[in-house]
Amino acid sequence: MNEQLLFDDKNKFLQKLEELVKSGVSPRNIAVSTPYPVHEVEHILKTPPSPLRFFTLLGALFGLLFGAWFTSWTSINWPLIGGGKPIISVPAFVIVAFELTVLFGGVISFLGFLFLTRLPSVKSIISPEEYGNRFVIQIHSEEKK
Amino acid sequence: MKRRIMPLVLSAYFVLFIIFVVLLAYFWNRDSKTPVQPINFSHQIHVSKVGLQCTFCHDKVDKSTFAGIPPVQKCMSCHKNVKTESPEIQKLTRYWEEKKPVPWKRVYSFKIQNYVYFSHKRHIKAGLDCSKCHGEVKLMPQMKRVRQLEMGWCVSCHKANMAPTDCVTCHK
Amino acid sequence: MDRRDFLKFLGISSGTAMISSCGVDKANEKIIPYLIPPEQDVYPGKPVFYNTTCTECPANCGLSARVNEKVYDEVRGLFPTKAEGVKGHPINNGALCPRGQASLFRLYHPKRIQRPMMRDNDGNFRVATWQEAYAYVTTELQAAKEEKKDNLYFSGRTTGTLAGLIGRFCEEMGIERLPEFEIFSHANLRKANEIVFNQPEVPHYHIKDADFLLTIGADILETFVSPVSNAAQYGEAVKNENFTWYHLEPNLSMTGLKATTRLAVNPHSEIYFLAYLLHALSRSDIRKRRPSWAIMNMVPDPSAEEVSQKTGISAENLEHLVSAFFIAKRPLIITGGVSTAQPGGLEAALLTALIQAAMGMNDTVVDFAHSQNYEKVGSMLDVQELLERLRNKAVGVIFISRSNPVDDISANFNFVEELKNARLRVGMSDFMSASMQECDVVLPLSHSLESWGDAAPRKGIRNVIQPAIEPQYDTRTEGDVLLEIMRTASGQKQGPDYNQYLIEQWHSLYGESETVSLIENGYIEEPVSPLSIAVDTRSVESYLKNTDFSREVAAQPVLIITPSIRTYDGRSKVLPLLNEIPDPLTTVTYGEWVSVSAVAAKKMGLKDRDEIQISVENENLNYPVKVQNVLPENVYMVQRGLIYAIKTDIDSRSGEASWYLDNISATKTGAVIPLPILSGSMHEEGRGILSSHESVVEHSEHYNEKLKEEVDVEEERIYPKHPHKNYRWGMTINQDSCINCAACVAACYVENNIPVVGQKEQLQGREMSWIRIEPFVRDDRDIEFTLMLCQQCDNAPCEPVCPVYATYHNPEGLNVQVYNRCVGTRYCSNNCPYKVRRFNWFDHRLPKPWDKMYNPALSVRGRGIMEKCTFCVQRIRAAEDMAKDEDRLVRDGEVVTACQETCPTKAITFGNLMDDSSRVSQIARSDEAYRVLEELGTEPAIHYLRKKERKSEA
Amino acid sequence: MRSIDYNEQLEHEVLAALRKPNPWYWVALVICALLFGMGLTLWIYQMLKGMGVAGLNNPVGWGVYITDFVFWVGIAHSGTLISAVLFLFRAKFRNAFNRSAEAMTIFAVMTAGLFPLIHLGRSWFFYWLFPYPNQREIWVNFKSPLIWDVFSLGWVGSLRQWWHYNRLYIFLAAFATPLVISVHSVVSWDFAMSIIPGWHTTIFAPYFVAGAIFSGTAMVLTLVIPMRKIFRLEQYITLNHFEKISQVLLFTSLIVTYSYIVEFALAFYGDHQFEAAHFTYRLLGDYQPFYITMLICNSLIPLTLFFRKLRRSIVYLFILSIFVNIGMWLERFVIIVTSLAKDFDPYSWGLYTPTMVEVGITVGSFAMFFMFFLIFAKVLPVLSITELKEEASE
Repeated sequence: MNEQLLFDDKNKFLQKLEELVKSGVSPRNIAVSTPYPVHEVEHILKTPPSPLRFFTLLGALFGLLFGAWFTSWTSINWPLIGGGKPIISVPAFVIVAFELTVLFGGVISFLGFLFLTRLPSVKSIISPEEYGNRFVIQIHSEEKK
Repeated sequence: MKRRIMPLVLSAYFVLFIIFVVLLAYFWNRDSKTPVQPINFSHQIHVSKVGLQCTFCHDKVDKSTFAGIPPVQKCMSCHKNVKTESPEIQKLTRYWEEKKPVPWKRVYSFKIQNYVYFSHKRHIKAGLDCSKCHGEVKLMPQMKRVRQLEMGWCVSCHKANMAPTDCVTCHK
Repeated sequence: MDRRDFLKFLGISSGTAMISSCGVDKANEKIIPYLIPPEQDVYPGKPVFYNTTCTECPANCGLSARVNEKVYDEVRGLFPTKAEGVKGHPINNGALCPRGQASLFRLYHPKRIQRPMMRDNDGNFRVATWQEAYAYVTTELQAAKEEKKDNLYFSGRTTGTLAGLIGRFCEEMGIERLPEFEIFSHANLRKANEIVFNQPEVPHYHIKDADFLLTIGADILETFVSPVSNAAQYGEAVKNENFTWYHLEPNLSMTGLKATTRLAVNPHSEIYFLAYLLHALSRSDIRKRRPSWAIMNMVPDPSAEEVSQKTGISAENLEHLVSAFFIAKRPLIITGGVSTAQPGGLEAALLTALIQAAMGMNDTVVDFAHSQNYEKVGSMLDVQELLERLRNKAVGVIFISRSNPVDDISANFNFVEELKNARLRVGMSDFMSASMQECDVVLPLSHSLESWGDAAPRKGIRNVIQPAIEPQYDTRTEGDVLLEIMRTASGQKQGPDYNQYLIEQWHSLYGESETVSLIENGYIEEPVSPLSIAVDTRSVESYLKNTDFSREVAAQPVLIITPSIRTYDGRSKVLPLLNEIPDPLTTVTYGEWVSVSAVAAKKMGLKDRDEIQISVENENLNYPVKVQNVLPENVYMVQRGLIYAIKTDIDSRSGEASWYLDNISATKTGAVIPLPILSGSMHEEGRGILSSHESVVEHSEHYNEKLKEEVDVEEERIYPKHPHKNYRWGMTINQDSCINCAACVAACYVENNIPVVGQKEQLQGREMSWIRIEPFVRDDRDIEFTLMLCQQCDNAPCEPVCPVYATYHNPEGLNVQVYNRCVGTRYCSNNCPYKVRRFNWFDHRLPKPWDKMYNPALSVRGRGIMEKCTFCVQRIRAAEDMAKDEDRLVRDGEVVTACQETCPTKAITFGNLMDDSSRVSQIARSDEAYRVLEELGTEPAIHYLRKKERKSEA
Repeated sequence: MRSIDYNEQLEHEVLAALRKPNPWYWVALVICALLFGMGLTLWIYQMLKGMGVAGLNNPVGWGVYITDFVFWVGIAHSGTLISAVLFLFRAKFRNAFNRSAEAMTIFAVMTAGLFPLIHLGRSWFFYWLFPYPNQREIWVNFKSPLIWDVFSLGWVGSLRQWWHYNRLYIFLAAFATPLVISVHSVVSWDFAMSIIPGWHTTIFAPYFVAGAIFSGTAMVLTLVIPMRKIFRLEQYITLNHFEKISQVLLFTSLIVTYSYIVEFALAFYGDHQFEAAHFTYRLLGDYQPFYITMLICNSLIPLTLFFRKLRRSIVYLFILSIFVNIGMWLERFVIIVTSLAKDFDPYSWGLYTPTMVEVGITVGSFAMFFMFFLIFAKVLPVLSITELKEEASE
């Protein structure tokens, strides 16, 4: 059985949610949609921390390494002396590496976010469920394999 | 209606951009690989049939930065009596009699000619064969360009043969 | 007859024959072959050199034209692309002055007269054929004769075969040959020498043999008689440790600033000093021959006090000078230029001659045997006589050849008006000058680089003039013109042309073999009969009888019209390059100006570019001001040739044109006139650029220590020194022998295809010169110059900031600029502490036909590209190419940069700093060596040699 | 407690801004478009004729264009900071400005990005500045600060994805702060890395970052105040918000003033004749008027914000923000031009006066910025609705 509960008031919504969780409905089967982010929900449903940060970390690491390698490689590829500095002059390259760290960190976390939330999903565009400014709780029945 | 402003602007922008790129691609480097020469001179005949050496006509190739084009007199030295009946040779003799140099069309040239200084001499002295750059000329009835003479191509060869890759080697 | 036939005629098939083999012009879509192959094995990348003669001024230096082969307008041809000096030439020994360097701009000048022209009835020029021109002139000559009018031949200074031919021409045609016209006729000098020695000549001064030099007014390093020769000798002389040079002048010249001691004298007061000196010498026992008592009695004997009061030279300076003169072994005194072109000029020259005689200089350093061939040159007296005859309508046909009297003769003689009284005016010139505009028939002459001929710059030297390019237009040599006219007159069809005439002359003079060497070397030295020079006491006495020395010192302030190192007497003003290059002393480029002393400027509240009005009697002249430090307060200076409007008088005794306007008054008008002054500040402000600066002294010593112990150097660095392969190219500039003549600047422009941008751009501060001369005032009593060009720093600040590697440091220590990679961020220029990088703000191609001059060995930069001194990388590459053929390294002295090659005093040395035996590295290690802005740690490859301390009295 | 009707009303009014077409809006848009077009034409003219049409010359190789560049980058980063930093500090009032600030960021970056191209002598080869694989096998010089710029601008563009979702927002905000600081540091190194007196100094990075926030905040005010009026958003952008912003303005102004003092202190305390000579010149030399005006705009006028009354006066803030914008533009101009005009070798000293071309292109760049902003105002909600709801709910 599928159940859908609509609330106009945030607190009522939160109370109900807590009850549900206490009553043993596994958070996995509860879907909520709110007009704006309600951080309490996370505590109630004890959703595990988003894996997004790992994307960020990976991106950052990749950016760092790529920056270090790319700058050095291109410089060695055709060594040209400038201003008496060595071909691989670390201080300058550190800056580029840092910039790439941030760049890839940012971009990849965004991609990761799209990946995790399955955005942009065609469905959500074609038939957007419209709840306006209301708080919704959906409870899915246990489907068993 | 207002919501359409952005899409309209953007699409218009992209259409223009694409047109621009297409035009660019179309007009980019249109110089033909095989220019039509004032006289239909055949390297094939002169090299393969007659068996002349490249240096017989291009005699400065190992002395000068430029291989050099033979003076009309050199052509005439043979063609005064060789194949005089052929219309092409008659063209040549006309140039000779009118004391006009033959306006040969250039086949090989650098994209940014003004800035590249290539020396035939050095490459010949380094033991390079003409065909390395100019292809199998002896098989060409009509001279055609086989290389685009792009910097990357020069450089790859220079690197392979430990030739200098210092910029002033070619750019002055 | 073209060059090859000419040489065949002489039986020369080798040597300097010019036709080169086929080559390919890169910038052309077609490949134009030759019709006929050359017999000569010359090919692209290997230019030919022809030794000929520079005709830009009367000095006639040996000029070696570099001819490159290229296709121009679809025609394969050979084009002179650079002028160098003839190596080992007795006059200029491989050097040239800026005017000589720029002479190619005359050869290719768009305003060259391209075909004969005659006035039609309504007074406009129309193109004519040579034949009708000849016919017309001959009939006119005849008609004039019948009218009992005299036909006159009025030319500039002419020497060698042509002089003889003109003589013959005038004889046969019954034409009177007037004394030759030069505005710098040295009339007083020659007159004085005539009186004293019976030698109406300008002697040849052996400056290099002198150990004490005293010059009075003579700007020997700029324009005086044979400047390059003087400069070259000076370069020799300064090598001598105890060479001392006093220079006395009423104005301020670069020559004066080079002297060991420069003493400013009041205008017209030189004679007091000279008289004093003469007596001092004759009293002492060091003089060789005492002048006759009679003479000495007639020369006033002023006291030291009187002299220093009149001249403004302090007593002790006078003392020093005289004593220095006394201890000198081979003293030399030269009076000329501004000091002879004054009311007392003749006396000054005379006293000088007496001093020379007294010191026995005529046997050693003052050489009349090799005098400068001025005997046929007249003076303004002759011009006056000519004017008289014109006024009396006594002149029929007048030939005006190779001179520009209309501009040169000061306006108050109104030459232009009088000239109209002649029946016919025939002009001969290569250029449409003001004088040619006044003529009825204009016969275009070939430029000296287009024609055969010869010249005798001074006795004992014969220069060849030989073509480096076929005549570009329908022009003739003057010799051919004269021969043709004679032929037309005598009605004969055939006859020898000038070339054959020349050959006969040479063969008769030198014989076949000598003639060949004349053409190949560009000159021969003929033996001259030694002269025994003695004072002609009688003529001196008779002259002195009716002279009074009590001449008043000029009523100040005075305006002095000096010659210009850039335009000589104005004849080189038409060459754009010489306008583009700043006048070294003022750094003014385009336009006219008056130099006003800093003191006077302060009093009048004048700044640079303010307009002042200079009033003489009823004349008013308005010009912008250039404030000039060190210049005496009451002296104003303008340059002849820039300003023709000024009316000056002449010396009625000798006919010397005066360079002075006495008793002028100057007032500020309040207007400001845009005048391109390139120097941002004349004050060095203790920045360690001048050699005299303490920090420099200290730095240079510091630097030498570093060189001695390379270890310390390593310790001082963050990064290790980067390696060089085989070469590290470097340069030394000897500031002691550098005379700031700007020849290097001109040479650099021509060699490196540097754009000439014009006045508008220069007003914007966008000059393009790769090498420049920076004048800096030193505690207001002296001006020091320094040469600034790309320092090719080892740690170049310009390199790391380029985002695209368009500039980088190559293994040979060159700071390379890759033009086609440059995107034009201009960051490198911002970051260059020497500000020697130049940005192409626009496309500045030389207009046709000047672009024939482009050096094919390197590129012509387009807009948006940064450029700078490359140490003439094209020359370096050529030398390395040659060395590679012989499988060896480049030898020391094989690479010669353009600036180095043309330097008259050999102040510049170039070579490989890695090779300890090379001259450059030895000089760089000397104790005088220092590097500009050393403390920035840029490690420049250019080492300056500190200038020896010199005293100067403002 | 507030309820849905509040939310609906809010949605209605905010979105209203998107619906109503106002004739004045169109006039403004057209004018901007025309000026923008003029700017473009001038740029093309400059490319065809040569850099010479600008007033630049031999000592002064950089002028108005680079000034504009730094100016716009500054604004861009301040926009980012406002949305990012304030988020990290959970500063609620930020929401009001968020959208404008972010839009500003993007448009400013677009404008700024143009100037490095405009000032190139050979703009058509701009792509050589990017490290793309090419047949020449020549890469870019990573030692050059200009290349660092290329990258830093790279990411600012990628920031635009932020304003989609809160969860991600916190991550990116965490990045954004150091990022923005470093970006502007990098821009400042364009100068600090050189050896020219007046540029070669270690304080530039913080100095420029502060300057960026300062000018950016000012620009926010310049934009938001009229917007608030036009779209009648008084209810959502309250005086408290403005007061807070003006406090930021005051604070950064003090920092900037401090750096002005430090510059001189360094020059005269450190025994370096070139540095000392330069700062004497900056204060007393040919460009004195600019420098004085700059001091007045950036250091004196903002001091008035110590008065609460003025902090809460919309009109005053608007005028002040204009002054600050001018002042900050002049600051960059003075730093760039005076340093170049008189450097080491007195012979090559020279002055620089901008030409009409430069002025025109600068005007064009402003026009472009405002044009995009106007379009934005019509096409997207000016305020972040979700964030306002969130804020309102607490």
